[in-house]
Amino acid sequence: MRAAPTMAPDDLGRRVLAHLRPGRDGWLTTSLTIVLVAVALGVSALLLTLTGASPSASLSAIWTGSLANTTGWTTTLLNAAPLLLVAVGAAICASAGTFNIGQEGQVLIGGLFGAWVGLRLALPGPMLVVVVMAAAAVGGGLWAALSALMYRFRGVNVVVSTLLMTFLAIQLVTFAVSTPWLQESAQGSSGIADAQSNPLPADALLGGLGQYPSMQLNAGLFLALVAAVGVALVLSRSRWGFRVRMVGLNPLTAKHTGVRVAALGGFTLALSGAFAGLAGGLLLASPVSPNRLQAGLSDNVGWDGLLVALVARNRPLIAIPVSFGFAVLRAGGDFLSATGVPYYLVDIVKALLVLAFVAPPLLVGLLRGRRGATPPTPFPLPAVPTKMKAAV
Amino acid sequence: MSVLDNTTTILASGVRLTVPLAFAACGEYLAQRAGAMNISVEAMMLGAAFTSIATASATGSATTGLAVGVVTGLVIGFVHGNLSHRAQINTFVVGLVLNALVLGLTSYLITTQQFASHQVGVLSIPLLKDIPLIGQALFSGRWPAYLLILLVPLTWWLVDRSRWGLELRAVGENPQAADVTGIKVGVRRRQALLWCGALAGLGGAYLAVGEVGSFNQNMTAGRGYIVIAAVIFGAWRLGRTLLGCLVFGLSDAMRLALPALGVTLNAQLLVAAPYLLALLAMLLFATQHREPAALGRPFQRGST
Amino acid sequence: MTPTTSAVPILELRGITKSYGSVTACDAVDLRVEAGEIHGLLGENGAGKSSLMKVLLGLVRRDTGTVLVRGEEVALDSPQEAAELGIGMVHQHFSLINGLTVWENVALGDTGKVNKQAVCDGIAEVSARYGLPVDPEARVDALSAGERQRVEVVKCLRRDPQILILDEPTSVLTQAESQELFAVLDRVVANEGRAVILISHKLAEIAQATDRVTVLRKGRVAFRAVTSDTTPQLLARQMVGREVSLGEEGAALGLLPVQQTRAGHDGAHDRQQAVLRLAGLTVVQGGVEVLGSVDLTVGAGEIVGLYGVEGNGQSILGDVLAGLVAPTEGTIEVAGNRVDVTRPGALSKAGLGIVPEDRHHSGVVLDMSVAENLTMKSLDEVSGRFLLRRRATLARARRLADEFNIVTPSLDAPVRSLSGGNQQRVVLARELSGDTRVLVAAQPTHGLDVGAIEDMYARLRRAADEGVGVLLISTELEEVMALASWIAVISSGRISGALPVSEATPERLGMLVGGEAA
Amino acid sequence: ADNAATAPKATPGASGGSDSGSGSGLKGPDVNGDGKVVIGVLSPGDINDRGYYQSFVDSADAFAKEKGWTVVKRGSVPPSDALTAARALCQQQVDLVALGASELKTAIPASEEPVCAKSAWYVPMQGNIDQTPRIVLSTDDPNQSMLVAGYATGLKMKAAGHTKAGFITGLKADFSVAASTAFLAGIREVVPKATLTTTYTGDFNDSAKAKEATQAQLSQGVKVIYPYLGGATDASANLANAGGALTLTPGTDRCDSNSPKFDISVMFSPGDYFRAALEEFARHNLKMGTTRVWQLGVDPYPTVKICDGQGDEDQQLAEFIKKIGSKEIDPAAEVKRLG
Ligand SMILES: Nc1ncnc2c1ncn2[C@@H]1O[C@H](COP(=O)(O)OP(=O)(O)OP(=O)(O)O)[C@@H](O)[C@H]1O
Ligand SMILES: Nc1ncnc2c1ncn2[C@@H]1O[C@H](COP(=O)(O)OP(=O)(O)OP(=O)(O)O)[C@@H](O)[C@H]1O
Ligand SMILES: [Mg+2]
Ligand SMILES: [Mg+2]
Repeated sequence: MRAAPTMAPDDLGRRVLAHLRPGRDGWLTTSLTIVLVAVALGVSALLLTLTGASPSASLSAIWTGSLANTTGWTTTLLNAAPLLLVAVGAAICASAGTFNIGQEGQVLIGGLFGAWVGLRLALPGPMLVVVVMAAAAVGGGLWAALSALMYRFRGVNVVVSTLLMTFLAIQLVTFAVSTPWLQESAQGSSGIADAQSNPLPADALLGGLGQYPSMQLNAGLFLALVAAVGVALVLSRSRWGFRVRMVGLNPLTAKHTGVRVAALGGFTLALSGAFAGLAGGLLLASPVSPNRLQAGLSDNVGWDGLLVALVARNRPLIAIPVSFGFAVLRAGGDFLSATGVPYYLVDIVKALLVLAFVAPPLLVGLLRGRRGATPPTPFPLPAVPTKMKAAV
Repeated sequence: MSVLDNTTTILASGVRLTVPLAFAACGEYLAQRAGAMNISVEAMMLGAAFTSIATASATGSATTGLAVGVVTGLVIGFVHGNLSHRAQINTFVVGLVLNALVLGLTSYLITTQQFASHQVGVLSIPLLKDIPLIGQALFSGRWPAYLLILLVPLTWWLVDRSRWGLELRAVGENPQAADVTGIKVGVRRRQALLWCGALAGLGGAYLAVGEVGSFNQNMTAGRGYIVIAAVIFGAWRLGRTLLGCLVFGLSDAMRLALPALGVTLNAQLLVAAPYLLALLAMLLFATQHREPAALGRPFQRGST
Repeated sequence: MTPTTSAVPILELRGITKSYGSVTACDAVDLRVEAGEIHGLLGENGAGKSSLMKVLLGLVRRDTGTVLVRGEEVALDSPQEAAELGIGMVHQHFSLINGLTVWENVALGDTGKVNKQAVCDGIAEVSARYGLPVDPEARVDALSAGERQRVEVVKCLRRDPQILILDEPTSVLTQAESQELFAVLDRVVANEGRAVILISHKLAEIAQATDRVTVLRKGRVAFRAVTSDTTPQLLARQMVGREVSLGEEGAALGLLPVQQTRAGHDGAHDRQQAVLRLAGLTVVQGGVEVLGSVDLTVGAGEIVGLYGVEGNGQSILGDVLAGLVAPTEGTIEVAGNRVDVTRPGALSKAGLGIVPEDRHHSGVVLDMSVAENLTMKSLDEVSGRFLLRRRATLARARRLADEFNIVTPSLDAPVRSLSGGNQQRVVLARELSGDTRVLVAAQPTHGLDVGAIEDMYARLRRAADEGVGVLLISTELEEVMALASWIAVISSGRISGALPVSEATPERLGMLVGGEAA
Repeated sequence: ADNAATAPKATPGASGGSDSGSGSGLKGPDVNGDGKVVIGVLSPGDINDRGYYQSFVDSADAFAKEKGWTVVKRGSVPPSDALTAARALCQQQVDLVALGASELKTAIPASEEPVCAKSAWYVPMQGNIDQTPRIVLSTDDPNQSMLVAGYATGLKMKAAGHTKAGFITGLKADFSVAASTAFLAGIREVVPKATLTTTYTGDFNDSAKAKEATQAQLSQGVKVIYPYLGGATDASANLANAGGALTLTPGTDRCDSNSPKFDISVMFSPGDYFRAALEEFARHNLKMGTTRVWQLGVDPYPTVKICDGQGDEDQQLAEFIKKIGSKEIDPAAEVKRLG
């Protein structure tokens, strides 16, 4: 028997740090980030002032809502888990060179499958929650797999199909919750059912520690963190991950060395859908949520999760802090809008801050490019898979 | 009413629903031919819808509103172009952020103001408008709709006949090669986005000051994405793209008119029809669906 | 043809320096080109030839130095500016755009209105004047390599450039096509007083086609002379900076007449010990038979050359043997066992290694490390059931890197950062590692410099000596003659004949290439 | 408005009866005792729609202004976000959490959580909500108002000799289907052979589509159009005006409006109920754990008003309303019979 591979921790640590340590242009980037964030905050402050709100109070509301106390922390972590799951999924298929932008739909379909199973299957105790989460993952996975199949057999561009499938998913779920498929049962003769499912039975909910509003941690966060670390390890350390990366970087060479390129590429796309679906299951089965399927279940988690992955440049470990940052904005934003600031403003602030964080490395590159050096590495948009020659 | 009358009504309604899509689709088509997968059309349309009504309300002139709507689209196209084809920020990030930003801004601004209703005038063409079946649909619209007669051929000419368009197509197919030929890839893509912004802005403004006469929150309701679906449905050809818009417009018109004709149907799934049709078109006509080879890919000099 | 040395050269570069980050591609380069001459530019891979030309074309901005065109200093900030000054270039890597037609490609880079008729007329005129037939209506993706090259040249000439730059134009051309091209170039300079800068690795071409020559080494001008005053040996020495054994290796550089090769291998053609047997291999793509019933046998320890002009099915055969394309019909046997080619990686598991024609395309993963590239085919040896073992990976990579003299800053460096020659060594090392019984080398020396070619030949020979059967797919006649003991000729996707090298003459092979029996 | 008579009443359809009165007792304005009164409003819709959703915040604003209270409001809250939004409100130390419509009922569990321990809860209901001791429910029977809206429409149609009416709404959902059914039943009380065309545009805010649906109905000779919509209401009503069709309001009194012009105001707006609840709240009289049922014909709201009643239309309508109030007419049965 072979000895277990020594996972030299120092080595791993070094690599993680290498990602985090400011590089050649690090300090410039950092200072530019600070400047841009300040600008974004300045613009936001201006808008806030125009609405008659106080910028400092708003900032402190964001702080209060997201980090200042255990309730804030709980809310932030609750928001972070599904974002992280989506981002990790996006990172997997990006590593294989496929660009999935349909997470919003995959999250919803995950929720649809999870709700269906959770409401129709009478399973005892904790079995049910496992089955619900599995069904959610399968749902999201299948939805993404449709795109993979369309690419495989008809060469349909994955970006395009995942985008279109998102809108199909939204309509499908809207339809499902307003028809006998999943609409809540109306009580009595004049009781009118809303366009949502019944709440899941208590058995179908994820277990957690603590009770909101004190610190409440549930299995979702654990799941997401394990997924992030696990996927990071699998991608960088495992044979499978090695093959995935090969497919992403040069599918022909990968094929030559014996990788089933088409199958693996399609599988990673499905897998990324499965992670998004799992996020949908999480939104559905989180102990601190309505536990119903609704058309708005995904609540931009898919889009935001995709942004997390893009900002983290598709590295699962980096996605942990980034998803946390997004979660702070989501949680703080919710709180801010509860102070009377229009929620739209919160959206605007979020959008400006995303730009402020994403732009600097590229702007630095642009500045360097002006001075004649190697142009910046473009934002890591994995190649949109084109029809790969005759070879695949 | 006779079948003929009903058909006339549905056709007219379909054309009205098509026009804003068609404007924006011309723009998106051109942008995608340049390789710029622009998902901020929604932002362009919505932003323009808002500013056009705001301007019309302030100046009392719907036409001025329309013009300001076009400018709004241009500004959004300018921002998108510079962020994603100069600063090289991932174009999808930019698109998502811009869509959120504009939805947020317009939704917020509408809470601060009440706007009076304004609409541009109808221009009926004598004689032609009396042609049975299509006369009403095609020859008695709001006047800016006739701009399509100008803009569609212009877009076609720009893409297929002008030097600028030749360079655009080169940029959309193979930016590296275009670059060594001396074409400024980023510049062309940014220009394409400006054109897209202007036309999407026109579409959005037309929706507001042409069709509806007022603005309400998120009034474009995803038309930007339908426009993208139309370009895909149209296999990156202008004629088919516009056909796609017409199909989507007409199917909506049918959906909205059939209940009045006594046909009951559940409309919910039909809302998804454009996306489904676009997917089906890609699946069924896969071989003819040749997207611009560099669609959605950033260009970086020196990378291959 | 003698260069007219006028007081004012048509082009003069003074002290051009260009660095990419820490790499100095051009270091104070001076270059003088006269009207009416073909000026050869030589240098190893990465010597800075392309970079210098890109500066000249306004594609990259020089750090320092001046450019004078007809005695006047020019800025050269954009390709348009260069075009206005009459500088045109045929790029090393094709710059045609697949989705467009020939005439549209030709019209690209012009200014003013697009006038199809005028463009087509221009094409027709240039075609007629220089004997370069092209179909303006054809879509570029339907053209062969040679036709594309022709389109590139036409495109460039139609602009009526005073200075025409060709960056390795012949690397994809057959000898006959190259000759045609040189004839065109002669006409260009002789009758019309233009200047041509010709970049090539093939010394024979330089010797034949150019009037004067400049050699770059590591970004600096190492040598300049009137071509007729030099010898290929001298040029080779200047390029590499040391003595080169211009034996058979020179053949690939087009230096020497074909020699009859070493005995030893000749005739030692042991058909009993076939390690690779292709039988009835047929590939049909898009209704066209691109490979027709190919039968070929390679014995252990022998080098079989598959010679033919580009575009006759070699690429597709290479793809089949790399496992990228499944044959429509036919069988492949490696070391006596029939291989199920539909299973990914089956060929390489069976002991077939391949150095593909385009290493960037299917040979290496540019953004993975040297170590990863070296071990990607033998993951079993460097990993447990699930996880990779880094130490084993590095150890194996270290061994191969040492054995194959791979020069790399570190085993963790991405292959992208290696020079072309070293990238090729990485591929070779990986493909020869493990239990390799057959090595397929497709155009193994394409784009390599003299030193690298020398090394490649030695390694192929050594592999054969160690009992590996080598199938050398090449478009270079001299290369095949120098290395192989048997030569099979491929023409229009079929093997038109095979003969031992002792019986092979350029004439006979030429007839086979033409599809005639010899 | 003193409607205490009907106050503690079992939730229609709520199983197992209600625990009315067993709740946490009377709640006064400064529930949390921090010296100020803050009302927090969550609305699922656009709070600037000049209609249904806006009316809710408008009443809150107006009432708060009178009393010197503060209102914190958030519109367009998706049901999936209601719970979080409600929690965030509670953290702001609001004294009363008010939901703008029953779609946001997913927020109710927050009322049981410690964050919201010091807040009163006001929840409008359309069935399907269980009474808990920590919330006050407010409900009406949509059958009543829609039946009467239909009746008023019927009167107008009969006078003009019309038989075709139209109903335009967004999504096809239980509530919109029920509303159109009851509306038709009401029309048929007066014009037995009347027909109703119901069009679902797919989006309550897509004005262009609402207009096209309106246009399609007009061209089929529909003479009454009920734009049962959100942001798209005005666009549809304007076109109906131009087409000479009668129009009704979806919830608020807009008889004063000129552009668009409405002929019948159907008033079941949550704002009116809410105002009444706020008055009780101000009087320390809002009792958690109870359900306030709003009866047409008994309470001032819901009700229906014909904007310019001709002849005895107003009187006939008043009589009909009265009959419903006195239970002489059972709306549910009527809807079943005629819808
Ligand atoms: N875009 C670039 N960024 C960084 N370094 C570059 C770039 N292009 C070229 N170089 C470097 O400049 C040097 C000169 O490259 P160049 O392409 O001019 O060589 P060359 O003489 O044309 O070689 P070859 O014969 O292989 O074509 C090389 O060492 C290469 O590493
Ligand atoms: N963008 C780049 N950044 C860094 N190094 C580069 C870049 N482009 C090329 N190089 C380096 O330039 C050297 C030679 O460049 P070139 O592109 O001419 O490649 P080659 O494969 O050696 O030659 P050929 O193009 O003739 O096949 C190599 O070392 C390569 O790694
Ligand atoms: Mg070169
Ligand atoms: Mg208080």
